[in-house]
Amino acid sequence: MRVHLLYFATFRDVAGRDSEERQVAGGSRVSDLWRELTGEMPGLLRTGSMPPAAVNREYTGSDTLLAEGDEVAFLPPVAGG
Amino acid sequence: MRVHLLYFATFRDVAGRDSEERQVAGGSRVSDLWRELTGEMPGLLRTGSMPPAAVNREYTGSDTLLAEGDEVAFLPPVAGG
Amino acid sequence: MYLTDAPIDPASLTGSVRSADGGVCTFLGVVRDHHLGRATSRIQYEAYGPMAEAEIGKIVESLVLEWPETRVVVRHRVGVLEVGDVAVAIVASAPHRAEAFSACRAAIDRIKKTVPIWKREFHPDGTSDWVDPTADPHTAQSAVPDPDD
Amino acid sequence: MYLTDAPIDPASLTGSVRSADGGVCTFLGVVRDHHLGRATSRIQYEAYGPMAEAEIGKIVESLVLEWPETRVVVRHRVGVLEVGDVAVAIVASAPHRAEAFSACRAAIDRIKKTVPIWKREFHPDGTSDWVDPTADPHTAQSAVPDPDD
Repeated sequence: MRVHLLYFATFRDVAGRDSEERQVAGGSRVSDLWRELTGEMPGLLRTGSMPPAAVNREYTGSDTLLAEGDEVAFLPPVAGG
Repeated sequence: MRVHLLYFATFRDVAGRDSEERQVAGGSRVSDLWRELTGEMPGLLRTGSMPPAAVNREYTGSDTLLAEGDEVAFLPPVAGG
Repeated sequence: MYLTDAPIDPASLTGSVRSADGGVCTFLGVVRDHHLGRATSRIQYEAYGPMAEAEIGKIVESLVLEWPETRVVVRHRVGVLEVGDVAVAIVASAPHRAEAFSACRAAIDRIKKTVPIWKREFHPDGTSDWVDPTADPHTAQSAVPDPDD
Repeated sequence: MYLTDAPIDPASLTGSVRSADGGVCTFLGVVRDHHLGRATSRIQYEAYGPMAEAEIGKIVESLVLEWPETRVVVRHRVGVLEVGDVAVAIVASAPHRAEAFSACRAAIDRIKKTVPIWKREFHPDGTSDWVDPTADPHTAQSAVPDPDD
Protein backbone atom coordinates (compact mmCIF):
# COMPACT_ATOMS: atom_id res chain seq x y z
CA MET A 1 0.00 0.00 0.00
CA ARG A 2 1.05 3.62 -0.42
CA VAL A 3 1.36 6.41 2.11
CA HIS A 4 2.03 10.10 1.57
CA LEU A 5 5.09 11.06 3.59
CA LEU A 6 5.89 14.66 4.56
CA TYR A 7 9.27 16.07 5.65
CA PHE A 8 9.66 19.27 7.62
CA ALA A 9 12.49 21.49 8.79
CA THR A 10 15.71 19.60 9.53
CA PHE A 11 14.19 16.34 8.25
CA ARG A 12 13.48 17.99 4.92
CA ASP A 13 17.09 19.16 4.76
CA VAL A 14 18.25 15.57 5.40
CA ALA A 15 15.80 13.99 2.96
CA GLY A 16 16.33 16.62 0.29
CA ARG A 17 12.58 16.69 -0.45
CA ASP A 18 9.45 17.86 1.30
CA SER A 19 7.21 14.93 0.44
CA GLU A 20 7.06 11.58 -1.29
CA GLU A 21 4.66 8.77 -2.08
CA ARG A 22 6.06 5.64 -0.50
CA GLN A 23 5.15 1.97 -0.84
CA VAL A 24 4.96 0.20 2.54
CA ALA A 25 4.16 -3.43 3.36
CA GLY A 26 0.62 -4.24 4.51
CA GLY A 27 0.48 -4.36 8.33
CA SER A 28 3.30 -1.82 8.69
CA ARG A 29 3.27 0.31 11.78
CA VAL A 30 4.58 3.85 12.25
CA SER A 31 7.71 2.45 13.92
CA ASP A 32 8.38 0.17 10.95
CA LEU A 33 8.31 3.12 8.59
CA TRP A 34 10.67 5.09 10.82
CA ARG A 35 13.10 2.17 10.89
CA GLU A 36 13.01 1.95 7.12
CA LEU A 37 13.56 5.68 6.68
CA THR A 38 16.47 5.88 9.10
CA GLY A 39 18.04 2.89 7.40
CA GLU A 40 18.07 4.87 4.17
CA MET A 41 18.83 8.26 5.78
CA PRO A 42 20.77 7.91 9.03
CA GLY A 43 20.85 11.71 9.23
CA LEU A 44 17.26 11.55 10.47
CA LEU A 45 18.60 10.11 13.70
CA ARG A 46 20.40 13.29 14.69
CA THR A 47 17.49 14.40 16.83
CA GLY A 48 17.72 11.14 18.77
CA SER A 49 15.21 8.30 19.02
CA MET A 50 11.93 8.17 17.12
CA PRO A 51 10.40 11.64 17.06
CA PRO A 52 6.69 12.35 17.51
CA ALA A 53 4.73 11.12 14.52
CA ALA A 54 1.50 12.31 12.99
CA VAL A 55 -0.87 10.25 10.87
CA ASN A 56 -3.49 12.21 9.01
CA ARG A 57 -2.51 15.35 10.95
CA GLU A 58 -2.97 13.86 14.41
CA TYR A 59 -0.25 12.89 16.83
CA THR A 60 -0.13 9.14 17.07
CA GLY A 61 1.84 6.38 18.77
CA SER A 62 4.63 4.36 17.20
CA ASP A 63 2.43 1.22 17.19
CA THR A 64 -0.26 2.74 14.99
CA LEU A 65 -0.98 0.62 11.92
CA LEU A 66 -0.64 2.44 8.64
CA ALA A 67 -3.42 2.37 6.07
CA GLU A 68 -3.56 3.00 2.35
CA GLY A 69 -3.44 6.72 1.60
CA ASP A 70 -2.38 7.83 5.07
CA GLU A 71 -0.58 11.16 5.34
CA VAL A 72 2.40 10.47 7.58
CA ALA A 73 4.93 12.89 9.08
CA PHE A 74 7.72 12.49 11.58
CA LEU A 75 8.11 15.78 13.40
CA PRO A 76 11.46 17.28 14.40
CA PRO A 77 11.42 19.17 17.73
CA VAL A 78 8.85 21.92 17.39
CA ALA A 79 9.86 25.54 18.03
CA GLY A 80 6.78 27.69 17.52
CA GLY A 81 5.99 30.80 19.48
CA MET B 1 0.51 75.44 62.88
CA ARG B 2 -1.32 74.88 59.63
CA VAL B 3 -1.57 71.84 57.40
CA HIS B 4 -3.07 71.50 53.95
CA LEU B 5 -5.66 68.75 54.05
CA LEU B 6 -6.92 66.92 50.94
CA TYR B 7 -10.12 64.92 50.59
CA PHE B 8 -10.67 62.29 47.90
CA ALA B 9 -13.52 60.16 46.66
CA THR B 10 -15.99 59.16 49.36
CA PHE B 11 -14.20 61.35 51.93
CA ARG B 12 -14.70 64.36 49.68
CA ASP B 13 -18.39 63.54 49.41
CA VAL B 14 -18.60 63.41 53.22
CA ALA B 15 -16.55 66.58 53.77
CA GLY B 16 -18.24 68.49 50.99
CA ARG B 17 -14.91 69.95 49.90
CA ASP B 18 -11.74 68.68 48.27
CA SER B 19 -9.22 70.54 50.41
CA GLU B 20 -8.84 72.91 53.31
CA GLU B 21 -6.19 74.74 55.31
CA ARG B 22 -6.50 73.53 58.87
CA GLN B 23 -4.99 74.79 62.11
CA VAL B 24 -3.61 71.94 64.26
CA ALA B 25 -1.93 72.06 67.68
CA GLY B 26 1.87 71.81 67.78
CA GLY B 27 2.95 68.23 68.44
CA SER B 28 -0.11 66.81 66.72
CA ARG B 29 0.24 63.41 65.14
CA VAL B 30 -1.59 62.01 62.15
CA SER B 31 -3.87 60.03 64.49
CA ASP B 32 -4.77 63.21 66.42
CA LEU B 33 -5.88 64.88 63.22
CA TRP B 34 -7.95 61.86 62.22
CA ARG B 35 -9.66 61.87 65.62
CA GLU B 36 -10.46 65.55 65.25
CA LEU B 37 -11.84 65.11 61.74
CA THR B 38 -14.04 62.14 62.62
CA GLY B 39 -15.36 64.07 65.62
CA GLU B 40 -16.57 66.76 63.23
CA MET B 41 -17.56 64.38 60.42
CA PRO B 42 -18.54 60.94 61.71
CA GLY B 43 -19.34 59.97 58.11
CA LEU B 44 -15.60 59.56 57.57
CA LEU B 45 -15.79 56.45 59.75
CA ARG B 46 -17.89 54.51 57.30
CA THR B 47 -14.81 52.84 55.84
CA GLY B 48 -13.92 51.58 59.33
CA SER B 49 -10.89 52.42 61.47
CA MET B 50 -8.22 54.96 60.51
CA PRO B 51 -7.50 54.63 56.80
CA PRO B 52 -4.03 54.82 55.27
CA ALA B 53 -2.65 58.33 55.54
CA ALA B 54 -0.21 60.24 53.37
CA VAL B 55 1.93 63.16 54.46
CA ASN B 56 3.56 65.07 51.66
CA ARG B 57 2.48 62.40 49.18
CA GLU B 58 4.07 59.47 51.03
CA TYR B 59 2.29 56.77 52.96
CA THR B 60 2.99 57.28 56.64
CA GLY B 61 2.08 55.79 60.02
CA SER B 62 -0.53 57.12 62.40
CA ASP B 63 2.20 58.21 64.87
CA THR B 64 3.88 60.59 62.45
CA LEU B 65 4.25 64.11 63.83
CA LEU B 66 2.74 66.79 61.68
CA ALA B 67 4.77 69.85 60.68
CA GLU B 68 3.85 73.31 59.49
CA GLY B 69 2.79 73.27 55.86
CA ASP B 70 2.42 69.51 55.56
CA GLU B 71 0.13 68.21 52.84
CA VAL B 72 -2.02 65.59 54.55
CA ALA B 73 -4.53 63.16 53.08
CA PHE B 74 -6.48 60.26 54.49
CA LEU B 75 -7.06 57.77 51.72
CA PRO B 76 -10.29 55.83 51.24
CA PRO B 77 -9.84 52.28 49.94
CA VAL B 78 -8.04 52.58 46.61
CA ALA B 79 -9.57 51.04 43.50
CA GLY B 80 -7.25 51.75 40.61
CA GLY B 81 -6.59 49.41 37.74
CA MET C 1 3.86 60.62 33.50
CA TYR C 2 1.82 57.53 34.23
CA LEU C 3 -1.60 59.17 34.47
CA THR C 4 -3.47 60.51 31.50
CA ASP C 5 -6.90 61.96 30.89
CA ALA C 6 -6.74 61.08 27.19
CA PRO C 7 -7.73 57.70 25.74
CA ILE C 8 -4.96 55.13 26.03
CA ASP C 9 -3.67 53.63 22.81
CA PRO C 10 -1.96 50.39 23.86
CA ALA C 11 -0.11 50.12 20.56
CA SER C 12 1.69 53.37 21.31
CA LEU C 13 3.21 51.87 24.48
CA THR C 14 5.35 49.21 22.83
CA GLY C 15 8.03 51.68 21.76
CA SER C 16 10.23 50.62 24.68
CA VAL C 17 10.50 47.03 23.46
CA ARG C 18 14.12 46.38 22.63
CA SER C 19 15.55 44.14 19.93
CA ALA C 20 16.77 41.79 22.68
CA ASP C 21 13.22 41.30 23.95
CA GLY C 22 11.51 38.12 22.83
CA GLY C 23 8.42 38.37 25.00
CA VAL C 24 5.97 41.20 25.47
CA CYS C 25 3.10 40.80 27.92
CA THR C 26 0.41 43.45 27.94
CA PHE C 27 -2.42 43.85 30.40
CA LEU C 28 -5.40 46.09 29.71
CA GLY C 29 -7.94 46.85 32.39
CA VAL C 30 -11.17 47.65 30.58
CA VAL C 31 -14.37 49.23 31.92
CA ARG C 32 -16.94 46.46 32.26
CA ASP C 33 -20.68 46.75 31.83
CA HIS C 34 -21.39 45.40 35.31
CA HIS C 35 -19.89 44.99 38.77
CA LEU C 36 -21.18 42.94 41.70
CA GLY C 37 -24.33 42.15 39.77
CA ARG C 38 -25.26 45.76 38.99
CA ALA C 39 -25.12 47.37 35.60
CA THR C 40 -22.45 50.01 35.05
CA SER C 41 -23.03 52.84 32.61
CA ARG C 42 -19.69 54.59 33.09
CA ILE C 43 -16.87 55.04 35.58
CA GLN C 44 -15.12 58.09 36.94
CA TYR C 45 -11.49 57.54 37.89
CA GLU C 46 -10.04 60.04 40.32
CA ALA C 47 -6.42 60.16 41.44
CA TYR C 48 -4.34 61.90 44.05
CA GLY C 49 -2.26 62.86 41.06
CA PRO C 50 1.25 63.64 42.33
CA MET C 51 1.17 60.80 44.86
CA ALA C 52 -0.24 58.32 42.33
CA GLU C 53 2.57 59.23 39.93
CA ALA C 54 5.12 58.66 42.68
CA GLU C 55 3.58 55.37 43.78
CA ILE C 56 3.45 53.98 40.25
CA GLY C 57 7.06 55.08 39.85
CA LYS C 58 8.02 53.11 42.96
CA ILE C 59 6.23 50.05 41.65
CA VAL C 60 8.02 50.26 38.31
CA GLU C 61 11.35 50.60 40.12
CA SER C 62 10.56 47.60 42.32
CA LEU C 63 9.70 45.49 39.27
CA VAL C 64 12.93 46.34 37.51
CA LEU C 65 14.89 45.43 40.64
CA GLU C 66 13.07 42.11 40.83
CA TRP C 67 13.27 41.33 37.08
CA PRO C 68 16.32 43.32 35.94
CA GLU C 69 15.99 42.43 32.27
CA THR C 70 12.40 43.60 32.11
CA ARG C 71 11.02 46.95 31.00
CA VAL C 72 7.63 48.03 32.23
CA VAL C 73 5.45 50.80 30.83
CA VAL C 74 2.32 51.90 32.69
CA ARG C 75 -0.53 54.24 31.75
CA HIS C 76 -3.56 54.83 33.95
CA ARG C 77 -6.52 56.83 32.79
CA VAL C 78 -8.34 59.37 34.94
CA GLY C 79 -11.66 61.07 34.27
CA VAL C 80 -14.96 59.66 33.05
CA LEU C 81 -14.71 56.42 31.07
CA GLU C 82 -17.34 54.55 29.09
CA VAL C 83 -17.83 50.79 28.97
CA GLY C 84 -15.04 49.29 26.87
CA ASP C 85 -12.57 52.10 27.51
CA VAL C 86 -9.08 51.15 28.65
CA ALA C 87 -8.57 52.24 32.27
CA VAL C 88 -5.05 50.91 32.69
CA ALA C 89 -2.44 49.54 30.30
CA ILE C 90 0.77 47.76 31.28
CA VAL C 91 3.41 46.58 28.85
CA ALA C 92 6.20 44.37 30.20
CA SER C 93 8.92 43.27 27.81
CA ALA C 94 11.81 40.93 28.53
CA PRO C 95 14.17 38.58 26.76
CA HIS C 96 12.02 35.62 27.87
CA ARG C 97 8.31 35.27 28.38
CA ALA C 98 8.35 34.12 32.01
CA GLU C 99 9.72 37.44 33.24
CA ALA C 100 7.40 39.43 31.00
CA PHE C 101 4.33 37.64 32.39
CA SER C 102 5.51 37.83 36.01
CA ALA C 103 6.38 41.52 35.88
CA CYS C 104 3.13 42.42 34.12
CA ARG C 105 1.03 40.50 36.63
CA ALA C 106 2.93 41.96 39.59
CA ALA C 107 2.51 45.46 38.14
CA ILE C 108 -1.27 45.36 38.01
CA ASP C 109 -1.54 43.60 41.38
CA ARG C 110 0.60 46.27 43.06
CA ILE C 111 -1.11 49.15 41.28
CA LYS C 112 -4.48 47.99 42.53
CA LYS C 113 -3.15 47.69 46.06
CA THR C 114 -1.30 50.92 46.76
CA VAL C 115 -1.80 53.61 44.12
CA PRO C 116 -4.19 56.36 45.32
CA ILE C 117 -6.76 56.10 42.57
CA TRP C 118 -10.48 55.74 43.16
CA LYS C 119 -13.34 54.80 40.94
CA ARG C 120 -16.95 55.74 41.07
CA GLU C 121 -19.40 53.58 39.22
CA PHE C 122 -22.44 55.18 37.67
CA HIS C 123 -25.46 52.96 37.20
CA PRO C 124 -28.21 53.29 34.60
CA ASP C 125 -30.68 54.26 37.37
CA GLY C 126 -28.65 57.40 38.13
CA THR C 127 -27.06 56.21 41.36
CA SER C 128 -23.33 55.88 41.82
CA ASP C 129 -20.90 54.17 44.21
CA TRP C 130 -17.30 54.62 45.11
CA VAL C 131 -15.88 51.14 44.67
CA ASP C 132 -14.39 49.66 47.84
CA PRO C 133 -12.50 46.46 47.00
CA THR C 134 -11.82 45.85 50.70
CA ALA C 135 -15.42 45.86 51.85
CA ASP C 136 -18.30 43.47 51.77
CA PRO C 137 -20.10 43.92 48.44
CA HIS C 138 -23.32 45.04 50.09
CA THR C 139 -21.99 47.48 52.66
CA ALA C 140 -19.69 48.92 49.98
CA GLN C 141 -22.57 50.45 48.04
CA SER C 142 -23.39 54.00 48.96
CA ALA C 143 -25.86 54.84 46.21
CA VAL C 144 -24.90 58.51 46.03
CA PRO C 145 -27.28 60.16 43.53
CA ASP C 146 -25.62 61.09 40.27
CA PRO C 147 -25.64 64.90 40.01
CA ASP C 148 -25.44 64.69 36.22
CA ASP C 149 -28.65 62.68 35.80
CA MET D 1 -7.28 30.47 10.68
CA TYR D 2 -4.54 30.77 13.26
CA LEU D 3 -1.58 30.91 10.87
CA THR D 4 -0.81 33.87 8.68
CA ASP D 5 1.98 34.86 6.36
CA ALA D 6 1.11 38.56 6.71
CA PRO D 7 2.40 40.82 9.49
CA ILE D 8 0.37 40.49 12.68
CA ASP D 9 -1.34 43.63 13.96
CA PRO D 10 -2.03 42.93 17.64
CA ALA D 11 -4.55 45.77 17.86
CA SER D 12 -6.73 44.01 15.30
CA LEU D 13 -7.09 40.97 17.57
CA THR D 14 -8.97 42.64 20.41
CA GLY D 15 -12.28 42.63 18.54
CA SER D 16 -13.43 39.59 20.53
CA VAL D 17 -13.24 41.43 23.84
CA ARG D 18 -16.77 41.59 25.24
CA SER D 19 -18.31 44.33 27.35
CA ALA D 20 -18.31 41.92 30.31
CA ASP D 21 -14.52 41.53 30.09
CA GLY D 22 -12.52 43.61 32.54
CA GLY D 23 -9.11 42.10 31.88
CA VAL D 24 -7.26 41.58 28.63
CA CYS D 25 -3.87 39.90 28.66
CA THR D 26 -1.86 39.91 25.46
CA PHE D 27 1.35 38.06 24.74
CA LEU D 28 3.54 38.88 21.77
CA GLY D 29 6.44 36.68 20.82
CA VAL D 30 8.90 38.91 18.99
CA VAL D 31 11.93 37.96 16.89
CA ARG D 32 15.02 38.73 18.96
CA ASP D 33 18.39 39.86 17.68
CA HIS D 34 20.20 36.94 19.32
CA HIS D 35 19.71 33.39 20.59
CA LEU D 36 22.07 31.28 22.68
CA GLY D 37 24.73 33.93 22.38
CA ARG D 38 24.69 34.13 18.59
CA ALA D 39 23.40 37.05 16.56
CA THR D 40 20.21 36.49 14.60
CA SER D 41 19.57 38.37 11.38
CA ARG D 42 16.16 36.87 10.59
CA ILE D 43 14.02 33.81 11.23
CA GLN D 44 12.06 31.54 8.95
CA TYR D 45 8.98 29.99 10.50
CA GLU D 46 7.68 26.86 8.82
CA ALA D 47 4.49 25.03 9.77
CA TYR D 48 2.82 21.74 8.98
CA GLY D 49 -0.09 23.99 8.12
CA PRO D 50 -3.26 21.91 8.45
CA MET D 51 -1.99 20.07 11.51
CA ALA D 52 -0.77 23.28 13.16
CA GLU D 53 -4.20 24.83 12.64
CA ALA D 54 -5.84 21.79 14.23
CA GLU D 55 -3.42 21.70 17.16
CA ILE D 56 -3.88 25.38 17.94
CA GLY D 57 -7.63 24.81 17.71
CA LYS D 58 -7.37 22.03 20.29
CA ILE D 59 -5.35 24.27 22.59
CA VAL D 60 -7.91 27.07 22.35
CA GLU D 61 -10.70 24.57 23.10
CA SER D 62 -8.80 23.23 26.10
CA LEU D 63 -8.31 26.75 27.47
CA VAL D 64 -11.98 27.60 27.17
CA LEU D 65 -12.87 24.37 29.00
CA GLU D 66 -10.41 25.23 31.76
CA TRP D 67 -11.36 28.94 31.99
CA PRO D 68 -14.93 29.01 30.68
CA GLU D 69 -15.34 32.77 30.91
CA THR D 70 -12.22 33.43 28.89
CA ARG D 71 -11.87 34.10 25.18
CA VAL D 72 -8.59 33.40 23.49
CA VAL D 73 -7.43 34.65 20.10
CA VAL D 74 -4.23 33.29 18.53
CA ARG D 75 -2.23 34.29 15.47
CA HIS D 76 1.05 32.69 14.47
CA ARG D 77 3.15 34.00 11.65
CA VAL D 78 4.88 31.80 9.08
CA GLY D 79 7.51 32.79 6.54
CA VAL D 80 10.62 34.91 6.90
CA LEU D 81 10.58 37.42 9.79
CA GLU D 82 12.95 40.23 10.63
CA VAL D 83 14.16 41.20 14.10
CA GLY D 84 11.31 42.94 15.92
CA ASP D 85 8.55 41.24 13.93
CA VAL D 86 5.73 39.63 15.88
CA ALA D 87 5.90 35.85 15.49
CA VAL D 88 2.95 34.99 17.68
CA ALA D 89 0.16 37.02 19.28
CA ILE D 90 -2.26 35.77 21.91
CA VAL D 91 -5.12 37.80 23.34
CA ALA D 92 -6.98 36.38 26.34
CA SER D 93 -9.90 38.34 27.72
CA ALA D 94 -11.99 37.52 30.77
CA PRO D 95 -14.18 39.20 33.35
CA HIS D 96 -11.25 39.16 35.80
CA ARG D 97 -7.54 39.51 35.31
CA ALA D 98 -6.46 36.25 36.95
CA GLU D 99 -8.13 34.12 34.29
CA ALA D 100 -6.89 36.35 31.50
CA PHE D 101 -3.27 36.00 32.66
CA SER D 102 -3.54 32.26 33.29
CA ALA D 103 -5.17 31.46 29.96
CA CYS D 104 -2.69 33.64 28.04
CA ARG D 105 0.29 32.04 29.72
CA ALA D 106 -1.08 28.52 29.23
CA ALA D 107 -1.76 29.30 25.57
CA ILE D 108 1.81 30.23 24.72
CA ASP D 109 3.26 27.40 26.82
CA ARG D 110 1.10 24.81 25.04
CA ILE D 111 1.68 26.29 21.60
CA LYS D 112 5.43 26.03 22.07
CA LYS D 113 5.10 22.43 23.19
CA THR D 114 2.84 20.73 20.66
CA VAL D 115 2.12 22.83 17.57
CA PRO D 116 4.10 21.62 14.53
CA ILE D 117 5.92 24.83 13.73
CA TRP D 118 9.67 25.09 13.25
CA LYS D 119 12.02 27.99 13.12
CA ARG D 120 15.29 28.43 11.33
CA GLU D 121 17.59 31.13 12.54
CA PHE D 122 19.77 32.92 10.05
CA HIS D 123 22.98 34.44 11.34
CA PRO D 124 24.87 37.42 9.97
CA ASP D 125 27.69 35.08 8.83
CA GLY D 126 25.34 33.32 6.44
CA THR D 127 24.85 30.13 8.44
CA SER D 128 21.50 28.98 9.75
CA ASP D 129 20.13 26.54 12.34
CA TRP D 130 16.85 24.84 12.93
CA VAL D 131 16.11 25.68 16.55
CA ASP D 132 15.77 22.64 18.81
CA PRO D 133 14.42 23.70 22.20
CA THR D 134 14.79 20.14 23.52
CA ALA D 135 18.49 19.76 22.84
CA ASP D 136 21.68 20.94 24.41
CA PRO D 137 22.46 24.41 23.03
CA HIS D 138 25.74 23.29 21.45
CA THR D 139 24.63 20.07 19.80
CA ALA D 140 21.49 21.84 18.58
CA GLN D 141 23.43 24.01 16.13
CA SER D 142 23.73 22.58 12.67
CA ALA D 143 25.23 25.56 10.86
CA VAL D 144 23.60 24.74 7.55
CA PRO D 145 24.88 27.28 5.01
CA ASP D 146 22.30 29.84 4.03
CA PRO D 147 21.50 29.30 0.34
CA ASP D 148 20.45 32.94 -0.01
CA ASP D 149 23.78 34.42 1.08
